[in-house]
Amino acid sequence: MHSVGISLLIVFVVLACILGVASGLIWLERRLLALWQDRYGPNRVGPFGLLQVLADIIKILMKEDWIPPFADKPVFVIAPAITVITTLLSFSVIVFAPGITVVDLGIGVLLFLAMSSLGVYSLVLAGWSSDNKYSLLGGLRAAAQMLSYELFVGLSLMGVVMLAGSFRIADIVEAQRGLWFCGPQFVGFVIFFIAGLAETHRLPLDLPEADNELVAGYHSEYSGMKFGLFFLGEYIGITLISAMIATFFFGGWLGPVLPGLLWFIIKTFFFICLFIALRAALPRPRYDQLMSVSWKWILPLALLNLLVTGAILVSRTT
Amino acid sequence: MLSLLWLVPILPLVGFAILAVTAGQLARKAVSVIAVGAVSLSALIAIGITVAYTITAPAGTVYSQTLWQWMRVGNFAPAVALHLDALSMTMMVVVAFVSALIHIYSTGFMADDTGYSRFFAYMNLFVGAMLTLVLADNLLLLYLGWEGVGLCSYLLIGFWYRDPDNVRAALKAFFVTRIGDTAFAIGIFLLFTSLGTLNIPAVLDEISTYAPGSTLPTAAAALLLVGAMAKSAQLPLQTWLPDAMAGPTPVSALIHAATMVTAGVYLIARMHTLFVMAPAVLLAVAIIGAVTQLVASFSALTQYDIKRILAYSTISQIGYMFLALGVGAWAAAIYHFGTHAFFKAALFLGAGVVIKMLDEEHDIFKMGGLRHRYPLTFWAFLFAALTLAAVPPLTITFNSKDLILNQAFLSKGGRGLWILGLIGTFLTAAYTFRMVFVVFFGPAQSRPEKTPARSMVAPFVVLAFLGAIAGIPELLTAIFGSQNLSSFLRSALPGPTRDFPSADGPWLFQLIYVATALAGIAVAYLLYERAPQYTRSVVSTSVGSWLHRWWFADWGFDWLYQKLFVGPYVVLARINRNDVVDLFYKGLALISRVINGLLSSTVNGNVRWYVAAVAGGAVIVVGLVVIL
Amino acid sequence: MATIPVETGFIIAGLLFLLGLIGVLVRRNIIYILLAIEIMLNAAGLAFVVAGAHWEQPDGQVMYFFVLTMAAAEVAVGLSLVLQMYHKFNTLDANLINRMRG
Amino acid sequence: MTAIFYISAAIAVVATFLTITRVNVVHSLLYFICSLLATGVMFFVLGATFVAALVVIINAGAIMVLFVFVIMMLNVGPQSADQERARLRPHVWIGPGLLSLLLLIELVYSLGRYHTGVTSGQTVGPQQVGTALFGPYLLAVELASMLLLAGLLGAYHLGRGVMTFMDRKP
Repeated sequence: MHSVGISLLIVFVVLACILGVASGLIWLERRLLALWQDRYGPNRVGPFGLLQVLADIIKILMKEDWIPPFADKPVFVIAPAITVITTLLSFSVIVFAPGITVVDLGIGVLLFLAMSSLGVYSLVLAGWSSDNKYSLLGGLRAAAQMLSYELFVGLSLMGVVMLAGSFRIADIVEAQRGLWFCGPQFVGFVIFFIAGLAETHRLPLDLPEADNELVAGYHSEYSGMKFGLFFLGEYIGITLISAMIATFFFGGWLGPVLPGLLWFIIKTFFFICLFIALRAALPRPRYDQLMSVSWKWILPLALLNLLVTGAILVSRTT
Repeated sequence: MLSLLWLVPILPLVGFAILAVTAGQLARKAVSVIAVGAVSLSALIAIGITVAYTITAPAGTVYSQTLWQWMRVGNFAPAVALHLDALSMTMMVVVAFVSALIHIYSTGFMADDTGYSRFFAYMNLFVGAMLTLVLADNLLLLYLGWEGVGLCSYLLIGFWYRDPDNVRAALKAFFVTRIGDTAFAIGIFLLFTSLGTLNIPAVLDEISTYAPGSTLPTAAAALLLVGAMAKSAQLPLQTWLPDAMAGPTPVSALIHAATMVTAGVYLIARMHTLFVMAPAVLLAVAIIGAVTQLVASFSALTQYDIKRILAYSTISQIGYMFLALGVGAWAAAIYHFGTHAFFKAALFLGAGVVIKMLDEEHDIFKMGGLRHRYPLTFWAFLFAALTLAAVPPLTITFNSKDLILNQAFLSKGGRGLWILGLIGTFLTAAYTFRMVFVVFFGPAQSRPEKTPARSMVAPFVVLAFLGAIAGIPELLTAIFGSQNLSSFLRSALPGPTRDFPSADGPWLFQLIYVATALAGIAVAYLLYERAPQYTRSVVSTSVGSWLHRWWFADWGFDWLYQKLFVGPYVVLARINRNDVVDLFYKGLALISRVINGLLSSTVNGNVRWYVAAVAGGAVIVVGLVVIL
Repeated sequence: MATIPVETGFIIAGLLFLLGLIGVLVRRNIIYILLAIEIMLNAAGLAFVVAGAHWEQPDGQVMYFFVLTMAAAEVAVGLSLVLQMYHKFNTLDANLINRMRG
Repeated sequence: MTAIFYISAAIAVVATFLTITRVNVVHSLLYFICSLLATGVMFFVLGATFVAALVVIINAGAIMVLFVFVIMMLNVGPQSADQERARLRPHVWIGPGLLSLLLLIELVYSLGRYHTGVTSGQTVGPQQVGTALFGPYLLAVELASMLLLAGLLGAYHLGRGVMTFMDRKP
């Protein structure tokens, strides 16, 4: 009973933190973008505009929950929930610090992959159920893009799994005690980063929504809290990918002097900021470029990385 | 030199292969060079072999050359082997030489024909097959050559296949000879099953251990005789040969006069031991020969197509050869074959020249007076005709036929045959000179402009000359009793059974024959040159016209066969059109069609139907598993 | 982890399989047929995994892995065919494209 | 944990049943995905963790997305649902239902005669599966890769014409 109590406690704390972080990110992103773009950003509501988030949440919750009459209602409703659910579920396997985790699963990495692959449905179904050609196009793009890049998420992680010899996330972090995997798996890291960008459909790889081409892509018809869920899902996704990068390639909680949890948070925030910086810095590629890069460059590169890693491992063990 | 023997049949076959593969793509000159070259080379080698053979005869007078083993089925292992003895050598050299000359002639005769290359391909194939037949060491290889020449005969009779009549003639030749071929094949099977070998010397050795007149030799000889009869156009299977004149004239000369039709004679001569073991069959051979020559002579007397006259003449002369074989004068038969090959080929070639010059005119009564226009042709033709009529002063071949008659007279109970032969001699002279007088004498019916090509006249003259002098060796015997063809052939064939009791005998008989022949010529002169009105008056009487029509229509054989075989066959076929046996197969077809319908209705392209079938099957199978 | 009777696992697999079979038999839309085939494949895989779990051996999972491979290949080709079919016949009804008559 | 197995089994069966009865293709697909997830849970409970993850990643996450993708490409709209509804009259269920019922009865009957035992409940992890795959099943893995290659080429070849056709469409 005791352990169940602790688990429950962890679950709720993690949930609260993540939701808080995700909503905080809205403010952070806007402020950072403003900084990089040499303007102010939100600064009216509360100190440094910190309460802007609250105001936004109130606005979103108060909005009429409108469902277009031509939409496929049940699917339309489910779609935004999926993205939040899957990303949140992925957090369940993350080890924030030794012992601080929802569930220490033997197939932690696989669960993360499974959830990220299920996340596609959110976009695809949203695009389909809206019964709107822009949404449909956004959904189609999302399906193709995420199906492709999901593969590289998995492939790039396999090198890490090979080095660690386990799918358990705690083991993977422990295996980086001497050397972070961003060294030996640098290629894997780069691929994972790009693929993560695509998986969270963040700028510059936000082609499923691409405002100036597809209005707002798959969520054109969404408003109110349903839109809010997509919004939230996106920020949770950023946090998840950042946390995963920190865990898989940068030693997770490992670090000198400071406590593990703090190290983890620092690393995660660094990557979150990197994500936001990318949004500020890079233009959006064309859709066909995105796809051809994925199959013609990243896939061979990921396979080569796997092959070399495997060869080195084999040569070392024999 | 003898070791080059294999080249003799192979060279024409190589020529055929080249011509067949190039399929008319070669220039005419190239075709001529290949075809004539192959056969001429073959003939030269054959002559060389003959010389080598006569100078130093191989041990046992037989030279055999095994090329390869044909096949091996159980203990049956026929070899592709060549057998050279006096008999096959005589045949080989005559065939090769005549073939070469006729090939040369054909380059002129066929010069404008569209099927030039095809013609020479067939001709080369024929020569190859004929030489295979002649040189074969076992009956199977002989049969291969036998069928090969039959095929070529068919192809060449129907060479101008655009005319349905030619095709019909070709088919007739094919079908009629097929009867004989079938009998021949059965004979071969019989010999093989009884003796276990098809090697000819071995067969003959085996067969000589049987009692004369016992069943096996008689049956085998009879079957072989049927084959020979069909091939050599002997009564009653002679009907195809006159129609076979539909082919080009060189074909008639080569295949249907000089070589292929004498294959029957050759077969009987080659298997002579077998026939000696079957006296009844041998007697039949003699009678068939005698009757055939007489019947064919009468028919020849009435024809007006120059080639048909020659065709009947061929039948008749082969009849003489059969007569000779029948009375045991083997050497005489082969001797007559040799001279006949020369003079008959010459006559055909001469006829070909005339036909060609008169624009495909075959009717002798539309010719006439040609001796002034074509003197060389006339003289050569006259020589050949005299040879055929067996008149001594100008030609020396007379005694090839006379030998036969002598032997017939001497054989037991052969007086009747002798008389028939003598009548034949008279008729031969009559119809031959009827042709000569009508074609070359009398008033000219037309004024032909063309002159024959040298390549056509030269072989013709050579052949006529050879025909005329072919009797020299035999004449020398008669005068000096020295080495000659008959005794040469005796190394392969048994000699005459009897001889004249006194030395004066031959001369007396010689006189009778010459007188008969001269009488024939005189009658022909009288009736066709001097007083044609007598002919007309004879023919205009009812008996005369009836006989004329009867003989003209080949003694009604075609009519008889039409009524006897073709008609009933057609009627039977019509009755049996929906025949009883077919009902069974139709039923089978119906059942399979119904099953097919059922099955194909299951394969309807409907996926769900298939799945349902699979599921149903699963229910049944699992059910069975559960129950059992 | 749960211990359940192997027969129960098989019966569940069988139920799923039969539902898939009914789907194939009843539906005429070719996408449904492909979907139902997926159901059947998955059910067969379940039976393998149950058996593997009984013997505590990886072989059941290995078989499921192969079933999955096959399903992936089948779906790739099958869906391409569906696209072609829609392109050519402008219908998804499997009954209307039975041109392959015997 | 046993209860979880039975609950997910029930979910799987119900979801599968709904899969084959719905008239809207996407709804059917969603039910099937649900069924797959339930199967994944069953696998997990049975101790087959690797396959449990595979079901979700590949079957639910990739193969089914392909289905959705194709449905979206074909733009199967509401009229298709009406068509389906028209086709699914009650009588079409009778034959297949009976057939399947028969099979089920046979299956239950034949299974009822044996008592093989229970599942062990032991986890057979990815490592063991991987060792088996690249040990005794190496040839089969190679063949599977060949099969995938064939599928890839086939899909590429078949899809090419359609894609150009789609491009031409205004």
